[in-house]
Amino acid sequence: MENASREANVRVRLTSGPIASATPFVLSDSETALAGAVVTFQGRVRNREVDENEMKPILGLEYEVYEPMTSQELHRLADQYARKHDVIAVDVEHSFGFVGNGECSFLLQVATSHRRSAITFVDEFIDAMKSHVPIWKVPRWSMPDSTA
Amino acid sequence: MENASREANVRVRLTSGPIASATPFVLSDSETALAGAVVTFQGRVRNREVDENEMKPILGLEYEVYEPMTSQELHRLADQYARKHDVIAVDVEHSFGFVGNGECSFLLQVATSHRRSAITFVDEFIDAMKSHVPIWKVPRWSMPDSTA
Amino acid sequence: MQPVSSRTNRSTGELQVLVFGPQAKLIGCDRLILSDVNFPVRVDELMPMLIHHYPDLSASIGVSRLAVNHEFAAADSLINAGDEVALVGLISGG
Amino acid sequence: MQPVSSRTNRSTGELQVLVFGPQAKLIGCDRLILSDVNFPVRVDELMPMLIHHYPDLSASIGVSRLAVNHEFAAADSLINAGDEVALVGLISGG
Repeated sequence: MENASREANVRVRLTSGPIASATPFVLSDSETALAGAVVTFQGRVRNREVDENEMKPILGLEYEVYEPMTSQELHRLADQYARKHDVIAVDVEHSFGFVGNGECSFLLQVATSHRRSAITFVDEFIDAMKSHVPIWKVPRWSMPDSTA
Repeated sequence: MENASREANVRVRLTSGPIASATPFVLSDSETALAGAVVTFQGRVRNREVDENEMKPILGLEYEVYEPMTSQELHRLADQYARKHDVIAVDVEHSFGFVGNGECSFLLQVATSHRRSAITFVDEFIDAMKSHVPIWKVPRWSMPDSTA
Repeated sequence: MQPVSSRTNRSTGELQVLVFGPQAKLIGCDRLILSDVNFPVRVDELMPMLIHHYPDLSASIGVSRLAVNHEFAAADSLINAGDEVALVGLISGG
Repeated sequence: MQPVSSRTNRSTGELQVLVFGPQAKLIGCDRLILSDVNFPVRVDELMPMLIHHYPDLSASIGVSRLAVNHEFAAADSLINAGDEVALVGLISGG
């Protein structure tokens, strides 16, 4: 297609605490001209987590990262899947530290020419992230610590 | 799962002209507590359209709707796929009238407990919309009208 | 599926069919007009009449459906005088 | 895959392995310490040593990988004295 040999614009950012919902996804004019689909995925902290096969209420999640490996792996995977799916631009942002209930801990924004490639990118990139990128979460239970 | 029998909150809106990028997706506290994944899909007008097997530059697209059928069909499909994928809340917004290059003409926002259902919802709902919902587009060519 | 309307009074008259987007652009107007239609008329009888009177639509009518009173109508639905009829073809939302 | 480091000087000493998240919580500290390790040591030789000294990790070590100097290391990679080694298990980004 018209965009086959383009280099994808990949940005990765680690953020202390929750990610603001209005984090901008800035495209250049030439990127905008081609971007027929822009997909945003937010991972948010829910109010419960599994503890020994049971859902228990939490205050939030404590995220740990291992720099510079976390950023390197996020960038490597984003770049790999961006090339595979002919992505125009992708922003990846992940929290470290404490993120409370209902707040955003992960934001993925991607622009492509066509819908299907944006959706497939999101799906495959997140699968890869969850099995390859060193990011850990530890629940902060809202009741007296049940795992101590 | 914990959310199996919930009624999805479905909102549909038709907007004159382009859709603002900051259109809010408002979730109640009880929805937020369960929403682990929030996906936003923007359909944007690119700077070219096919005209007799050739890509030609356009100024934008003129969208036509057929009310009340357009809103009814959007609502019916959103509700159908929301039930299928255990969606917590979904907002659908589509433009009518002129939308210029680089501007947003379609905004879909969906909240689910888990990632996979949000992504599948977006994919299946858009497929269904493109074959069932009466919305038409006519390019406004940037060169003297080649189809007159 | 049931007939769209329960009224099946026989009459003869004009039928207007709303048309949109690229199909409207192609024929240069936003409604098709058939005169001397015998009501009630079945959806699958109306389609060939539209092609006959508007040959420019023959290429796209195969991917078009009729809506009667804002609902997609089955092939065996009956259209009565006064129903709102629309040709829904070449749609492309999103 | 090639050995992570080209230095293959033999020596004996302490090896620290960084540990994170639920695994760190489980053992109550953020690094595993093995003394009297004979360098270079292969990745697939180190894993059983970790389980031996930290039996609480035996349940999760099967889904863990070692990173050496910030890159995932193959089973036959060699770890030298001074390399930064991390146990990457039970990850859950997103």
